[in-house]
Amino acid sequence: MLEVKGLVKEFPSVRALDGVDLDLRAGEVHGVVGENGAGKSTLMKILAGIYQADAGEVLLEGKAVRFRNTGEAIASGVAMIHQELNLVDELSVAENIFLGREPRKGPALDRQKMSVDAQAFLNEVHSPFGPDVKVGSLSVAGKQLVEIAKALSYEARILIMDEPTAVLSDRETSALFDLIARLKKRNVSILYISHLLREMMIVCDRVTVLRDGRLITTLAVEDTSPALLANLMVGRELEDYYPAKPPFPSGSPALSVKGIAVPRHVHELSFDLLPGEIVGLAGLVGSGRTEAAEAIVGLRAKSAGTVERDGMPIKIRTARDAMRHGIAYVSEDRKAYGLIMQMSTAQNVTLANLKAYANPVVNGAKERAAIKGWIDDLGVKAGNPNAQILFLSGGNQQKVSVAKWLDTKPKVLILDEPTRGVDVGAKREIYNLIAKLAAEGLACLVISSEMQELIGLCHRVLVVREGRLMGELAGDDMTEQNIMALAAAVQQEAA
Amino acid sequence: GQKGDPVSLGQGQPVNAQGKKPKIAISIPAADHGWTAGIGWWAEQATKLHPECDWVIETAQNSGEQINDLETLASQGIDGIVILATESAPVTPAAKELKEKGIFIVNVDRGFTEDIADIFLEGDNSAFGRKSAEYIVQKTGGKGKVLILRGIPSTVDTDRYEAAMAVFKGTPGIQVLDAPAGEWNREKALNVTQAMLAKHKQIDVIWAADDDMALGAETAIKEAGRENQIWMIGGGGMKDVVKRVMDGDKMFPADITYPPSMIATGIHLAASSLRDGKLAEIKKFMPKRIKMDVELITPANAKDYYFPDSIY
Amino acid sequence: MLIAFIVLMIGYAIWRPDIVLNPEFLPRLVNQNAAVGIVAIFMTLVIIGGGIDLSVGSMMGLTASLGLLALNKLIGDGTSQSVATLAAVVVSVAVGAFLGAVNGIAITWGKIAPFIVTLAGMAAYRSIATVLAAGGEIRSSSSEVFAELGRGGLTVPFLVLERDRALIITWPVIVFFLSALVAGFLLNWTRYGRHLIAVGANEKAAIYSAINTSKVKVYSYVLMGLFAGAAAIGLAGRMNSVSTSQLGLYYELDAIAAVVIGGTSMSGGRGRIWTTVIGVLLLGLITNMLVTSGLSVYWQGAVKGVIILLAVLIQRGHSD
Amino acid sequence: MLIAFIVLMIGYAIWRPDIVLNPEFLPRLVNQNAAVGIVAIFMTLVIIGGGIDLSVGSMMGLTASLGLLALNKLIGDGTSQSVATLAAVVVSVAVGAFLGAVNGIAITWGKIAPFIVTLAGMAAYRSIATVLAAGGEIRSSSSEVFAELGRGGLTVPFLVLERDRALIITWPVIVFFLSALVAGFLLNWTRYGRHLIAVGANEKAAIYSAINTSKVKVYSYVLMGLFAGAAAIGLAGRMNSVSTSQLGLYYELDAIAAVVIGGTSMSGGRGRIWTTVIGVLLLGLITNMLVTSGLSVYWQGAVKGVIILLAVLIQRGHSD
Ligand SMILES: Nc1ncnc2c1ncn2[C@@H]1O[C@H](COP(=O)(O)OP(=O)(O)OP(=O)(O)O)[C@@H](O)[C@H]1O
Ligand SMILES: Nc1ncnc2c1ncn2[C@@H]1O[C@H](COP(=O)(O)OP(=O)(O)OP(=O)(O)O)[C@@H](O)[C@H]1O
Ligand SMILES: [Mg+2]
Ligand SMILES: [Mg+2]
Repeated sequence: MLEVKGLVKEFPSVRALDGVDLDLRAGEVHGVVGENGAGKSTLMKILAGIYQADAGEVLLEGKAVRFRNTGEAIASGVAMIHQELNLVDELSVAENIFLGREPRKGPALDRQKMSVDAQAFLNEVHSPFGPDVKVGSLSVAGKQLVEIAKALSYEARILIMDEPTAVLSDRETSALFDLIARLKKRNVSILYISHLLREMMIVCDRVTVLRDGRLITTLAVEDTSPALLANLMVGRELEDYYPAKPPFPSGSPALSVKGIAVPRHVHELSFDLLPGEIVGLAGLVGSGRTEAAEAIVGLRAKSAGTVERDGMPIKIRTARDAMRHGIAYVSEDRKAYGLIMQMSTAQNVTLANLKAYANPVVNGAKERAAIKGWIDDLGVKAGNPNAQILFLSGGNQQKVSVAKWLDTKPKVLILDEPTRGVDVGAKREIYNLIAKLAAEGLACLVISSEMQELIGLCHRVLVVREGRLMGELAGDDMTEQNIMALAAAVQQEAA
Repeated sequence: GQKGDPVSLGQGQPVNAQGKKPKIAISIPAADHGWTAGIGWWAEQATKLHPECDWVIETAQNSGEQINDLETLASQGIDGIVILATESAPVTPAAKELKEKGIFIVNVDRGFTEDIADIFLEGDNSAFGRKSAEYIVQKTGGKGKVLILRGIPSTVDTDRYEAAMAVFKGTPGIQVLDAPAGEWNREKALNVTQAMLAKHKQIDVIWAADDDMALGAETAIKEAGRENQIWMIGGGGMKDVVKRVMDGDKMFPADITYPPSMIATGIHLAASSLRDGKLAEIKKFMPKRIKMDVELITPANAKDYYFPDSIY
Repeated sequence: MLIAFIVLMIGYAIWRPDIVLNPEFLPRLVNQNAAVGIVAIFMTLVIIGGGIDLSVGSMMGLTASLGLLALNKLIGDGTSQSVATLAAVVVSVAVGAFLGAVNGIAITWGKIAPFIVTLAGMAAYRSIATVLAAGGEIRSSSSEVFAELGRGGLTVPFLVLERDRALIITWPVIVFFLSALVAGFLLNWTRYGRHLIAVGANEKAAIYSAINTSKVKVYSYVLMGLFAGAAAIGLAGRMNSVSTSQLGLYYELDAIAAVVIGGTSMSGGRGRIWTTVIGVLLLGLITNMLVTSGLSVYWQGAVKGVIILLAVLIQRGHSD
Repeated sequence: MLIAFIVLMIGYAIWRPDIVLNPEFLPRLVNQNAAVGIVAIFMTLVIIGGGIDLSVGSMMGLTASLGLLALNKLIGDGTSQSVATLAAVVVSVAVGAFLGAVNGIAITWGKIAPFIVTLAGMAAYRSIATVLAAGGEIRSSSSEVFAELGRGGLTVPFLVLERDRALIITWPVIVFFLSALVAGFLLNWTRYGRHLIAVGANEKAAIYSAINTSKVKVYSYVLMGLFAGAAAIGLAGRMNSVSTSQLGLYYELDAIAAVVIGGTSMSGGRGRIWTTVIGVLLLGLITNMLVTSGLSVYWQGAVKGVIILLAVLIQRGHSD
């Protein structure tokens, strides 16, 4: 179907691809894994006509092809779901799906047809929203569903999925897997990238492992396991995935949230965070976890409720107030809120805590030292830390947005999807860091749609549904079934 | 000005048996340089002399805005209007429509392209250029290097420039070095003159299309330390320049009248024609066309043209 | 800006019913602002596409000059006034479209910032116009037909005004409304509109969606130039002449001001046509009020500034 | 733009060595463009912060007018010229900073688009200035000391020019360079600079990063006003008078043009100070070339447009 031979791609700072081979069979789901910055997205972007390879060739059904732009790729039946959302916020969902191919009646748009057709694709991805809402009003997760629907709408023979599930919770994910199964039946070939190795086992027929832009191997799923893949990616033995949980803390809460509410999103949410405690916040996408967090740190107006630090009621109107009280929030949407893409990697790391390095004059040496520290601790692959962070791979960007807040040395840390798009090795580094900081007394709230992560990392998990606290799970009760049951309001025959 | 506010001065209150208090509009170019500012100032002064009429003064950035003003002013019911056109031809059709509405029109300085004004106080930009040029020829004995400072491309500028050039061309001994634009602006004229002084080792005279630019040039010349080699003639009768002439300043031996006070004359004519409702009779002897002489100001007659409290 | 406009209008009507309630008032207001309105409407498209056109005012001076030269030449050769007038319109519009294309190509193909390209155009086009008339004005030699371009139009039946004149909806006004319809249709009901928004909002996404972004941009400048040419020849008709140094002067600024006051963001990707139309009329209304207010001209700028801010605030008070 | 500037400079020097190789040439060029240069430098900061200031030209007219009125008042009351001159400077600078704060607060606290706020300011400030002198001139009654603000400065030792005058680096030039240093330092070496870039690049992300975006923006407008006040009083000194209708007229446009030609993007978040300085000098050089070229004034605009585009292209040819 599709064959890649000795593909090479150079960027100013790095050689992203260094002679990669890959072959994709008809109707196959072919997984691609690798560390952040291994070259996965670059490879896919070449196949989709966004980048041109410096060397090597791509054969489509035996014929050599060289797409000069996405148009040509699409014309040859290759469509891509981008890791970084590429949608027009100002346009509706339907308009985004059909952008560039809008159905027409005479000279005018056929809005009717556009909505109807769009709805069909939205149904395929079990979208909760309709075709006529503005994309700008959707959450990251919602936008991701639109990206998928858009790629579907090209009805391509080869569909590239670059970390489609990174921003989805299990429910949307399983819907996506059903979809993939249906596509296979239609004999569509799929290139599937993900850092959630368990997914690979479920959806893929074969998996290709990249490391530092080189092909390591391609295996049939039967012959592999998450652990094996992880080791191949990193190139060494990874000992157990989650760190030992710090001793269960006691004492008075570092943060108490009392009945906060955000219109339409959060209702009467209350909980405590003890120093040294790691608490998970689980829920489906759209359950209002982000809104709750944003309300706590003053990024969203709350209609009710109070926040206490070390038992003292505090007023938080802006993120600055929160920071003054030692509360930090890592946004789930690194592109829109987390990072400043025009700035360099280095400048992003110190942006929130700049006072420490520039008061008012920048202390270059001190700043560089801190930046180097974080880049090493989190293993950020940044060829040149003074280059625009835009050019970092997705996962490496994510690491920076975490580092940026850890650098403020908070007492209370709220992480919203902290390991979204981060590779296994780096995830461990982040987990270890969180555990270490917790052991030193940091109170930590982790919002995640990856239940394994919550179970492996947290002392206890709070589950929210439609902005309401449905329950709390700790110890052995922390199971995917229990969390799902609370989050999705299904009858608890399991328990 | 404030006088014009028809509400504060209850419009149409009878001032005499003949009828109502006449309402007269004044449409002039916006004060975007010294001379036009002078126009505005003299207009204000003149309206103050004639409380027997209601006055509305409006200024326009360009001819498009001015024809809009004319329409709008007419729409509120006026008996007469004094117009100093930003540009002649473009304003003519709009003025014609006022005429058709039966509004009494006094046209000052720049004439319409059709004979529609009841009174035309004609300024003569060609004479401005010609007379100042002739003065240069006469004072230099017909030989010397002349630098020209133009305004902004427009009929006024072109008329003055071409009339002057005609004279210089007719005088073999006169060499026109350059004719850059000072844009009626003192700072621009200063910069341009500095460039010219660097380019030309010898300049005898500077012909400036108005006094503002002449003053800008003066600063440049003084900074270059060449005040003993160059003299100038501008025009417009700006008080600072007239004063210099009066004091026998070597750099300003003479000036050309083109006083913005001409608007006041127009306003006076309009008021006296309309105030007693005797327009018909007055028209019998009032000339349709009055040509304002453009005169040479010399130390001898300078005091007659010096208005210390004018802003221009 | 609709609410702000209405509020201002009502206030004005209460203050000066004699002026505002006159059936001629609104038509005149629209007529006076038709040319800048046409420019503002297509400026809206250019800005939505992430561009800007500073050259349009000078461009108008040039297109109208060439149109008028063509008119005079033809009449000189004994062509009928109507044909010559038609020719003048065609020339002005065609030259406008051409110059628009020049701008658009320099921006897309030459990869130079729109601001710089059109800044250069602003200087160049005006200069060429003044060259054509040696710094003066060009007078039309067709005082009847050509002048009708500015004055003439469609007569409103059965409505007789003082001095029993009929109320005329002038050609510029008609073109103004047509422009609004055309631009509104393009923006909201065609592929082109979607693509323009996409290009202005997120060019990368547009490219990934296989949209020919250059084409989309160039068209927006061509439309701008084309209709600017129409507006320009209308103005020339109204004045039955062209002052090369003044026709269209600062129209780009007035237009951009109207667009922004209409709520369209300078950063592209978002904007509406009808709010621009209101923006134009609002600014026109403010000017009109100031002229009839009899307020000292020196104070008018200050008052204008304040009213603009008030209008925006009034608007906000209601729009959200 | 450095390469483009140098290329143009060399070309000019070859063409007119008599003018360019004169030791006075460069100092004069800089002096003539010092005021607009100062404005352009702080306009760069405002634009990097995602804003724009259209009011600065009018603001200059107003600050200089008030400065001069203060001067004359004090001298009238028998204060010494030096003290009065100092007072004039202080007034102009203070008023500038104040008006800048007004702009900034209306934008941040009033939540009105910078374009609209400063457009209103443009109308209002100029108008108030003209009220002060009926649109005319305010003449300084200190012909010695005050005029030195424009002419005077530091003398370059051992260098004697024709007609044995000394070469003087004027105060405006000194302030121009100081501005470049201050702005460059702020932008590249302070927390404020980082925050300004962050705000301009992605305000939402800046807010999420606990940056006080309003404060950052207001400061940029205050700096703009403050230095505009300084530039304005320098100009007033150079003319030893203020033409209320002319001082600073269109400086905002010249400044923005220089900023953009210097390669700073209008969309904010990116920009450099030194390229703006070059942009200013480049435009000044072009004007100077045109004036000395002896080319008909009608043609100068066309040539200017072409040279600007060429300069940008030359630059691109080398910068990537
Ligand atoms: N446009 C670009 N310019 C410069 N360098 C780039 C660019 N795009 C990618 N790179 C570099 O190429 C390398 C591979 O990037 P790529 O995005 O392919 O990694 P990835 O495998 O997709 O990582 P992730 O799992 O985090 O998405 C990285 O080091 C990245 O910094
Ligand atoms: N910026 C926004 N503007 C408008 N609506 C939003 C925005 N962000 C999220 N929403 C909506 O609010 C609801 C909550 O979305 P959100 O994704 O933040 O919840 P969540 O529980 O945090 O899910 P996630 O797993 O993505 O964190 C969703 O319906 C989403 O569409
Ligand atoms: Mg990737
Ligand atoms: Mg969320």
